[in-house]
Amino acid sequence: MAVEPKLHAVMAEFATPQELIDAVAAARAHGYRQIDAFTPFPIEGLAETLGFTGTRLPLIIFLGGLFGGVGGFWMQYWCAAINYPVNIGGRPLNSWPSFIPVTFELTILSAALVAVLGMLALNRLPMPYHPVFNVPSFALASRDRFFLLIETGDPLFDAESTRTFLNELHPRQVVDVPE
Amino acid sequence: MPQIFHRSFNTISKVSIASVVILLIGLTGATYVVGWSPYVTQEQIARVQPVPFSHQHHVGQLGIDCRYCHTSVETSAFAGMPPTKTCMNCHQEIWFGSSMLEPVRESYRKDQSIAWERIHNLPQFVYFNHSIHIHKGVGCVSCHGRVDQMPLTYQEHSLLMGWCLDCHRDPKKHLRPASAVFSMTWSASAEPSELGDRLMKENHIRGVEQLTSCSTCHR
Amino acid sequence: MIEQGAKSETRADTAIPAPVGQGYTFGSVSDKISALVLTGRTPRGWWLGFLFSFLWLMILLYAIGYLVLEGVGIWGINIPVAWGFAITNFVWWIGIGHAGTLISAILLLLHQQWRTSINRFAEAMTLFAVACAGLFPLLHLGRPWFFYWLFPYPNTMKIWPQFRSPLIWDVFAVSTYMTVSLMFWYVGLIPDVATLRDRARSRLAQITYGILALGWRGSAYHWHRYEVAYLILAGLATPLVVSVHTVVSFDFAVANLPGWHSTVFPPYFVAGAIFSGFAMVLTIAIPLRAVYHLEDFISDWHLENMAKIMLATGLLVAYGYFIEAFMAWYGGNRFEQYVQLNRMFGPYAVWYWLLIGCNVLAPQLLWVKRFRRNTTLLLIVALIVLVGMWLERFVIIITSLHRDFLPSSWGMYSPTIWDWATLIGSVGLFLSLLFLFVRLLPIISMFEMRTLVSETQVHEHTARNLGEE
Amino acid sequence: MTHGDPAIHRYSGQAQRIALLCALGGTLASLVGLVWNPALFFRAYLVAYTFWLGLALGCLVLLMIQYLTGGGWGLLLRRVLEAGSRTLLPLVLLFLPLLIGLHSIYPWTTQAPGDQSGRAIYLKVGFFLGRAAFYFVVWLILGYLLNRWSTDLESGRIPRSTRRFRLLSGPGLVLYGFTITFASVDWVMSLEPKWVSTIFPPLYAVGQLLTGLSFAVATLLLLSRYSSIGVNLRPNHLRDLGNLLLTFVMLWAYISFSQFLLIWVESLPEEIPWYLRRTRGGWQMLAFLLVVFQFGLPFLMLLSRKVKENSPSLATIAGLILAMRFFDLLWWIEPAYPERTAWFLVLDVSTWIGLGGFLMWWFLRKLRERSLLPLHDPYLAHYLPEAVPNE
Repeated sequence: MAVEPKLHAVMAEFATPQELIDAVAAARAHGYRQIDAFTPFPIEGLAETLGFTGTRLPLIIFLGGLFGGVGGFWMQYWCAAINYPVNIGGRPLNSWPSFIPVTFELTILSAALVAVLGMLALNRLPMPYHPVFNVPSFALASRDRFFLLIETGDPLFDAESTRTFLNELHPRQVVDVPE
Repeated sequence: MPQIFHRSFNTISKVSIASVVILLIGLTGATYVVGWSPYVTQEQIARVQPVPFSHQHHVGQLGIDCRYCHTSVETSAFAGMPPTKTCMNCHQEIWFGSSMLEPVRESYRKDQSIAWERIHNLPQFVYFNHSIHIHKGVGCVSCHGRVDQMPLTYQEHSLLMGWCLDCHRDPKKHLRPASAVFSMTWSASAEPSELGDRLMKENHIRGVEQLTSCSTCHR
Repeated sequence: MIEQGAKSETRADTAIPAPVGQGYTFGSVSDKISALVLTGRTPRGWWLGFLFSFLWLMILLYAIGYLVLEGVGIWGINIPVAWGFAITNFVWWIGIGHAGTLISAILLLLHQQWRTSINRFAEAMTLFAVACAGLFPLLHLGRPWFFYWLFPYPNTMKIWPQFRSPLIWDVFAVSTYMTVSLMFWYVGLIPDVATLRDRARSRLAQITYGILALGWRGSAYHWHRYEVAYLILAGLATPLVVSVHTVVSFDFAVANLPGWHSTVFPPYFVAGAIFSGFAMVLTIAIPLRAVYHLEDFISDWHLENMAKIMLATGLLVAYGYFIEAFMAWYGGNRFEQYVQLNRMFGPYAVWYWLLIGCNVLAPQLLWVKRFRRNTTLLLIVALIVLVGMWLERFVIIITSLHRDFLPSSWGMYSPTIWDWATLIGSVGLFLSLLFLFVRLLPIISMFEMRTLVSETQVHEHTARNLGEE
Repeated sequence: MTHGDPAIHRYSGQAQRIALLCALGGTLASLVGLVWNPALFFRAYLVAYTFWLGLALGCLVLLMIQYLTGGGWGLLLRRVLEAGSRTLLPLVLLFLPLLIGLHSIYPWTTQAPGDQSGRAIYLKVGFFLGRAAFYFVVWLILGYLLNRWSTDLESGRIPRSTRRFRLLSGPGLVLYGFTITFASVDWVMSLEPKWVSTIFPPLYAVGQLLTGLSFAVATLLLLSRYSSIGVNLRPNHLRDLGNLLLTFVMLWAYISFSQFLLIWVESLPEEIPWYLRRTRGGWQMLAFLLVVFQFGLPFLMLLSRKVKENSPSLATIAGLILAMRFFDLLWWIEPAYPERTAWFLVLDVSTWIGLGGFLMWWFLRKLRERSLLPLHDPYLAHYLPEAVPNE
């Protein structure tokens, strides 16, 4: 390539989860903030080590379920008791025990939809293109390698010193991630 | 690993998700527009008849009462189509030479009914009775519209079940005194507002629950 | 200390087996499972099996085509038995579709790590079984193309579905179950599809799996939200599973019919569903692990656990049969008593006793550990249970309907060739989908296997350190 | 043998004194009731007895379940469950007052059903007593063996394996299911002899499980507050216990609602009176409270991870459920009797406290006999490695 591509981040590759956890802790201690870690399976506590303070997802899902439940019951009540009251076998128009099953199903449906779509949205997925995929060895991030990434946007970022810092963590290798 | 997708695919993926959503909403909307449109319901579309009979002329200009032709409307489920004899009552005297009326004369000669194109057609599973509506005070115009202004007859309303229910759920607004049932021009706005309530009581009109019970119309 | 503790255990059965075979690494787990999909060569056995299933699927399509042309009159149903094979098959399939989400969700919440080996294909099985199940009530409608009338939407008739009817509850329960199961399965697949994307060599595979993976890159932030969502989804799916067969049982129990209106139906149907669901998981797992040599992932211990669950739920089902008969006798409702006696000794008695043999007697073999460890026997028991659970629904439906309150309205039911064709065809649909799944997607969750490997390694590591001290 | 730290002895000694005081006070009040209105007393006694028997049997069943499923929660709760199951022995003797009051409790003892139903054969005093004897023999054998083996395991008389426990627990659960079915019909369902519900025995059994579980959880958390139970309760332990409670609360609600819905929808003359009696004349208030405090509130609270991981709040929820179990049984039993005097509630509660005080005194005595964790269980190292004693 004629033009040197712009740098997105610098990335270090590790062989074991423990090395990565230690490296993340070291990077945090060093003062880096715009960092990310990539692992082939979820590692308990890693996000917290990165400085992730927790997700609003449970609250959003709860609200989704609440909406589904209240909305579901109201829909049935409105249909059966307000909009078109039909006498079926002498049962009350507001047959609330009979409305429970559908209310329940809609609570679950709504909460589950919010859970999945909310998770994807908060993760900004789908994102088929991402700079990290430019790194050839990143294909192993979904197999058995663990990556620590420090973005150029970080206030402390300096291509040279950050590379040196990462090299001191004894990774398998340190690579540049082009935009 | 080389990138599998070009940078632009991030945008493309978002746009395609959004367009699927918009498309689904659009399709639903389109289904509604088509489903309620005259294309499906046939409302407001005048139909070609063997003889271009004009209600506007006969009712509006000449002032013939509905019952002159639709004789059984007060006593039976069907309003009844007039036999050719009814036409000939007048048309053997006037316009007897008109070529337009030749099918009428031919029908009379051959003793064969005219094959009118039916306008108001309800499904077989609906039990509709004209006489009960007339006697409870529902005017012809409520369902058939201003036939006195129709050169060629068309269906004024959709005749969808929802349209029937509009009235069955709140019949009060559509009631008129017995004297005005066959009037094309009577208007409730000139009457006292409690007329509906009075007619409901006088005509013994049952509650909404019975008027909207399934078996009232589907027997 | 732990080493000593392990030695002091005199009996082998007190040790908890590892959920994954010894000596695996993150890499080898991923390689072995993804190789089943990414290999260029399709095994001949797969083709044979798929063609066979596909033929049966064609039978289904033919039967449906004829049904749409002619109407439900081609089936054996009539008054008084208006619910014949279609509803039997529906309840049978939806019951089978319960194990997948149960394994995934409930066992996830209970930290049962052995689920990891079987949850993926059990979930897939659920989806395909629910697809088969959903077919039958639709076909039974008579005019299936008007199925959307069952949903509440502003329509030209200005009327709404009858929310007091369990048949409408069914619509909501089954469609919710289908949607949630599909999402649960897909969410579980995302990281694995990303692995396939990264390991695929052909451009087509890269693009296909790449689209499905949504650009998953395994960021720790993503994993965090992913796990939260996955756990909550499991928490939501658990009561959902129970509710679905409960609602199916309401289809019967809400009807004022002797033999149907019984308050024990909800839990008893749920137990039956799990019973048949695990039977189906075993029926698939045993040949699958033999063909693909997955003994390290699906060990005898996994099979034994499933056998135990089958035994437990089988006992609950037996309890259901018993309590119905007992209460009929105790309660003294003459109609109830008659239906019970008619089931046992009436014209369909053969089927009743056959179902008792299949569902009550056969699973009792599983009390014995030696039998639980015998895969051939386990497969046979599972197949017997599948037949038995189909018979159960058949007997419940037919015997309660064929004797009306008035003897003048009594009748008999006999299925036609079209009934059989639809049943067999639905099996074809199920198997075809399953074969496609086995060929195209990872049948075992790779990222969860990696987690297990990680835990095993940590465990071995600490054990070694402690031993050295 | 020394068990735990001395604090447990000090506090449980105090608790025992309180229990004895409760026993005395409650019994005195109940005796006044017995003299004043024997029929009312016997009904109150049935309510109290049903509750405390449910606690003992719930503990017994959970004991068997935890042997079969494994898991850390089983090891944590085991001693409490064992001691709880050992209250079965005094409960056998405490069954006798019911026999004295049989005629004022069960209407079928005075007027036979007299129809073609099985009831006419089933509900006979002699048969009833024979069945009761059978149930108690089965339960006592199960409780005895599980407790006996547990001490044997501790003292090393039997191999360090839970094999025999598991071999007994499987068939033991089947036997429990079988006996509790008839016991629930005999003792509670037959109060209204014409009423039949096939889900009632499972509902009764789930109620017992919920009683046993909420009692065990509350007790364990109280114990851990005042003394060392041999292991520090970590958030994941508390979460497991909370989720278990949540599961059983939901199970109870599910089965209760299923029965209600199916009977309500059908509205059959032989079924619906059971609910009609329990939803008017003030009973609807109790029904409402049951829905809110035995399901709604605990359910919502237990959804939250924070609540589950907080020991005091979890203990409070467990205690609330336990108390509501009593009112649930009250709601089942009392409305069966049409005539009622205003003081029945006082008598119900005092009998409940009197009987409970004595049984809790017994329970605490039994609890002190063993270490609070099963230290010789072979799974301890797997589930609670930090609790393994340094030898």
